[in-house]
Amino acid sequence: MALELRISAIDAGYGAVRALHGVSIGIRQGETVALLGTNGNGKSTLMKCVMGMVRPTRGSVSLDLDGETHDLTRLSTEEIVNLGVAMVPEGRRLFPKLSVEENLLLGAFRKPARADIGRNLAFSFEIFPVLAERRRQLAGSLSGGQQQMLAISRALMSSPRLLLVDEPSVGLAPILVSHTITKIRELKQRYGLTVLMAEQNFHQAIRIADRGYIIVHGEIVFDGRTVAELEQNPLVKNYYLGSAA
Amino acid sequence: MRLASFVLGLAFSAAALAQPAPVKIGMSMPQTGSLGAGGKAALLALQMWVDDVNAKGGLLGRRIEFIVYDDQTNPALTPGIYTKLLDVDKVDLIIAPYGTVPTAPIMPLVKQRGLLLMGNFSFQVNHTVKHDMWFNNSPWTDASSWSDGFIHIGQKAGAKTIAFLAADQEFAQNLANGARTLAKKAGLQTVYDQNYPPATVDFSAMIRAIRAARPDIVFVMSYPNDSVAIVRAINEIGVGDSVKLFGGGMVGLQFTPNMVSLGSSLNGIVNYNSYVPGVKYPGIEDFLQRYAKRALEAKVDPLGFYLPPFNYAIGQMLEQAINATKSLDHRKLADYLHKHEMQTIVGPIRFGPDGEWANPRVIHAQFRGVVDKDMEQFRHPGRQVILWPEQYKIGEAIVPFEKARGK
Amino acid sequence: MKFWIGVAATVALAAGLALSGTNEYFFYAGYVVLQFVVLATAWNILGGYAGYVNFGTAAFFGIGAYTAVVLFKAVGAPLGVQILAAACASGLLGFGTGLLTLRLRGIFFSIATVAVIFIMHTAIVNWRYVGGATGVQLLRPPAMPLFDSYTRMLFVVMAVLAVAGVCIARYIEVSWIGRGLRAIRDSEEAAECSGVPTLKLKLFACTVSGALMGAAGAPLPMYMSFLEPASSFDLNYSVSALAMPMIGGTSHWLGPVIGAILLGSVQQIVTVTISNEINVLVVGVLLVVFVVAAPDGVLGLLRKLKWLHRSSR
Amino acid sequence: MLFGILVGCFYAAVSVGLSVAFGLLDVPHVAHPALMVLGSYCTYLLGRYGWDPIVAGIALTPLFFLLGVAIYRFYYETFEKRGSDAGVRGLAFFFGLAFIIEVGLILVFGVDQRMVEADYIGKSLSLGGYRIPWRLLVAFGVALLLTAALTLYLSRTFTGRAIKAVAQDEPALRLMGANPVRIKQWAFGIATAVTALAGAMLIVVGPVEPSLDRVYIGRTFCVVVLAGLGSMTGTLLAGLILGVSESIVLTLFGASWAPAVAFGLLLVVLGIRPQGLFGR
Repeated sequence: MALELRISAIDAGYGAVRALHGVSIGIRQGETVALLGTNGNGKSTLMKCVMGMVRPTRGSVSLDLDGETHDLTRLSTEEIVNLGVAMVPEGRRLFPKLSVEENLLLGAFRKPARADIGRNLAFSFEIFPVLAERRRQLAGSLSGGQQQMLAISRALMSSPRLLLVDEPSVGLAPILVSHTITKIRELKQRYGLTVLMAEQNFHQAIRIADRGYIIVHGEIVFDGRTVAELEQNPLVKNYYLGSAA
Repeated sequence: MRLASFVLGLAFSAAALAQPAPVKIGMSMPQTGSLGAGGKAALLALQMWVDDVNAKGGLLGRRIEFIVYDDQTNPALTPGIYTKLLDVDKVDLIIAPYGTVPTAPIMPLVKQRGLLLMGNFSFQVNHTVKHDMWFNNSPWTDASSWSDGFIHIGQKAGAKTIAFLAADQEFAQNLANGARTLAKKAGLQTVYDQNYPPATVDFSAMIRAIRAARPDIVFVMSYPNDSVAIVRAINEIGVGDSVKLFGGGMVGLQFTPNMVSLGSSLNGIVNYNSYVPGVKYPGIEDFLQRYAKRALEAKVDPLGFYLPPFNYAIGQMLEQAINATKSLDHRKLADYLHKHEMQTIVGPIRFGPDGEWANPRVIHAQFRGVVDKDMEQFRHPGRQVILWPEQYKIGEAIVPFEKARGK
Repeated sequence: MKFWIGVAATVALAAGLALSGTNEYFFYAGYVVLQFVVLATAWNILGGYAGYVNFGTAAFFGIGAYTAVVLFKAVGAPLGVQILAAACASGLLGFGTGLLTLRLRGIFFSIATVAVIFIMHTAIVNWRYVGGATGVQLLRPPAMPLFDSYTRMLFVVMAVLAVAGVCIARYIEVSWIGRGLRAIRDSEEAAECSGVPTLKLKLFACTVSGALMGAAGAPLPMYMSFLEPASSFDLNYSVSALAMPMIGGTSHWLGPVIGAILLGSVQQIVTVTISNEINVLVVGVLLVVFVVAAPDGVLGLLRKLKWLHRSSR
Repeated sequence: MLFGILVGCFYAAVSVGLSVAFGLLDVPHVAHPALMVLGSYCTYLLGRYGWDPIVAGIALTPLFFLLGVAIYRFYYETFEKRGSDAGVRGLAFFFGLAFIIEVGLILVFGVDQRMVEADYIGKSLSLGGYRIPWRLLVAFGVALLLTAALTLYLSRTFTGRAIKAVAQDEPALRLMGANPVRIKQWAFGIATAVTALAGAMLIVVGPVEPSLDRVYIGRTFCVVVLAGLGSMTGTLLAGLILGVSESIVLTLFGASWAPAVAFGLLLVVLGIRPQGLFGR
């Protein structure tokens, strides 16, 4: 049961725009890693590189899984998902015209997940009871917080081993952010998930992170091996803890 | 090498000089679009005439060259096609396309240029233009020539009321208007009158309404697709026991594929026709036998009773007039056609001043004893019993309708 | 400047041809081709510039033709008046259609315009004054003194309409209206956000396009001396009006002109040469080949050639 | 009224394929009615060897499925993959395809209308003096079964749900581990397979000729748009609305107004509620 994601020295971008410059990060089994940085610094691009939605122009993305190494830059998004990697995309990307239940069931599209549907569904409804109440409702009619819950649950329906969460806090009221982060922690503990979470809300992120990276203008500027290291970093102080303070 | 080809070319042109230039006859014929099926069968008959004449040595000693274009049943195309025929192909004679709609746009052109035009199963197309060099081959003239037979048969059977069902398209509406006037004159009371749009899928509702109105006669003016659907609907729903006579102006029941596939459900229907077996015209049986062979190869209507003989007759009339006047002059030919009775495989034809037949003879015949899935049965007299006109009459109508259906 | 010389030359050429002894058939065929130039140009104003695919060409064309018939029958109006009135009527129809449907996007708009054809068709079928389903036969007045035949005159009239249509389309293309329409085509939201009055522009394009189509239809009853609804509201007009700019190229006013002349001539030639089912096939095959192999039409191909030519040097 | 319902169900049956292709996949599939007429002719061909039309229609579905897959593959490679402007050019492509099918049929079969024979054609069911044609009842039954089967398929299977989702957000569907192109290809295959059956219905209900597709472009799109895109039950209801309103107009105003009112209905719906009557 070994899992390790290794990203080394990748460049990536959209057309002429370079969003990432020589980024290297790694995540091992059972870790929760935070990817910290404000808007537009390349967090989402990095996530998309892992999912095969953006192809790096240089460098490698590889996933070691139970002794086998998979080169993710050669695989399609579907194939990566089938390896057991799931992402909660930025902006949630639900299917607004399908019901809550249909959205969840679509999450279990990958073959290995289909056997676990009953268990995963029950679990989703247990941690997010509101989804059970609204299972017949259209996803598009849910509130922002509920949509985030649905997006997370939907990703979990695929019984992932590595979960990528892109900006879970965006567009949510502070109380909901805190709630969502707590739930992610709960999930992680129950499932033994490995989590990579991109977030700009530093305070919330470090509540559950084991360690983290800080990314600025498409470059990793700091590799914090512990939460404490992160909190001590001057950059963090400047950017997040408020130089104003 | 060059010299050789030059000599060869010279030899050819010498041969061409020795042979008189062909007589060019041109027309456009709907080969696609709504009139395409009929048009192809009609064209085959004309082609047969051309072959026959050429085998006999041509017209005035000259071969016939037959130039045909497809107008796709689209009236917007025919003016262009006919000018092409006249000005580019330089044809000597022209024949009108099958049907009223493709013919109408060329009437002013023909009149303006003073050309002879042989009409082809159109309906009252010369009515407004009044061209005196127009000669139609159809056995009907105006709407009354079409419907008075049917109404006459109905009255003889003691009918007092009538129902109309008409397609909302050019030809059927013309007919319907004529029939309405005629029915009023005959003192028939109209109990139901419905126009239906093109591409109606199901007639059940209308047939049911007719049934509820309990008419004595049902006069139907329909287009091929609709005719088939209507026959099916009356078969399924029934028109009720009040109806003595059903049919009249259903286009499409003359076409072989339809007759074969409708089979026994045709029984009892009295419908117009141009020719049915049993009418003794000189030469028609021979023509139909030869036609049947070629139709099989050409994949067109295999029996060919409705249009082909009358198209062959167009050729015969031209042939007769040209041979008599020894000329291709349109005015002379037209004068001849006006003055003389033409002898054709559809009987003698004499033209009235408007270029329609002086004595229209639309046949009304009743389907009887028709069985399913048999084409050959229609070649024999008796499957369509002629009730009208008097001179060809074979029997009396069996009434009421349901009884005639053998049910 | 070059453009206006071209305009003058075209009109002069048309008039010169009509007054010369050229074969009559040329004018019949030429009339049809020119009519398609007008239709394709008109279609392109809305379809090419703004990206709104109008399937209702037949409706506007047919209404134009029937407006002319009504005026001719009622008051014997001269051809010029008929054309003007037809343009007004179809423009009005375009405006109405626009009001009702321009909030629809993509294929919904297209379907709505198909519906307009059927509704107009049915309305005319039920209107006995213009002959209903039967159609109406008309006796055209004698041609104007200069011309040998009425068709020659109609040919010149259609040439003038075509040139006028192209001028209008070109004006729209190069003016701020065209820029606005292109912005709508590329992204309607973005256009709206940057202050383009999208609804007004679309309504304008719809009205002008409809009016031109109506004007193209107005001389038809005189051309045929006959008019009936089934062929006037024929879906083929819609398909041709769409296929021609696609084949020629939709981004430039020259595209529909090239497409119309190309496809229109091919149709005319095929009608009198192959002359059977296959001529119906031509439009279909050409359309498919062009949209698949040359998405930017003939103009796109030419541009590519030029570019290749330049880059090889 | 009853006939309106029966005919309405028939309209629904001929529209469900389009409801999938256009409603769910956003493919501007104007060649749908042409494929349907092609199905009718194939049914007719098999009918000449003594096949029952319904059986023939069902037997044709695998073949049409493959045809649909091929058409979509081509459409995808030439238009969707290139991205921009797929709508306009795709529309033109399908129009051209419809033309080619139509003319192909004319070349092979000629312009004559064709029909099939079966025990249930030309007979009717008597219900207390009321006679209902069997062919409409058969069409009615098949329509109901077809709609029910498709509804179940779309809501109960993984592929079905993916088909419903694919047009809403393709990248998100990839994140579910499904390949949107494969899903669309599969769905288009199903839509085309259903079309074969609809073609069989068409020739059961009445005679067929090659240019019949033009009439059905209007009717099928009308039903699909009325239904609200991609809703199967909506398609059934919209078919019923069209059938019933046509029959009401037919009895009240005369048959010649029927087509305009049906399209008027469509325009009004598009103007007021573009998402359709039963859309979400």
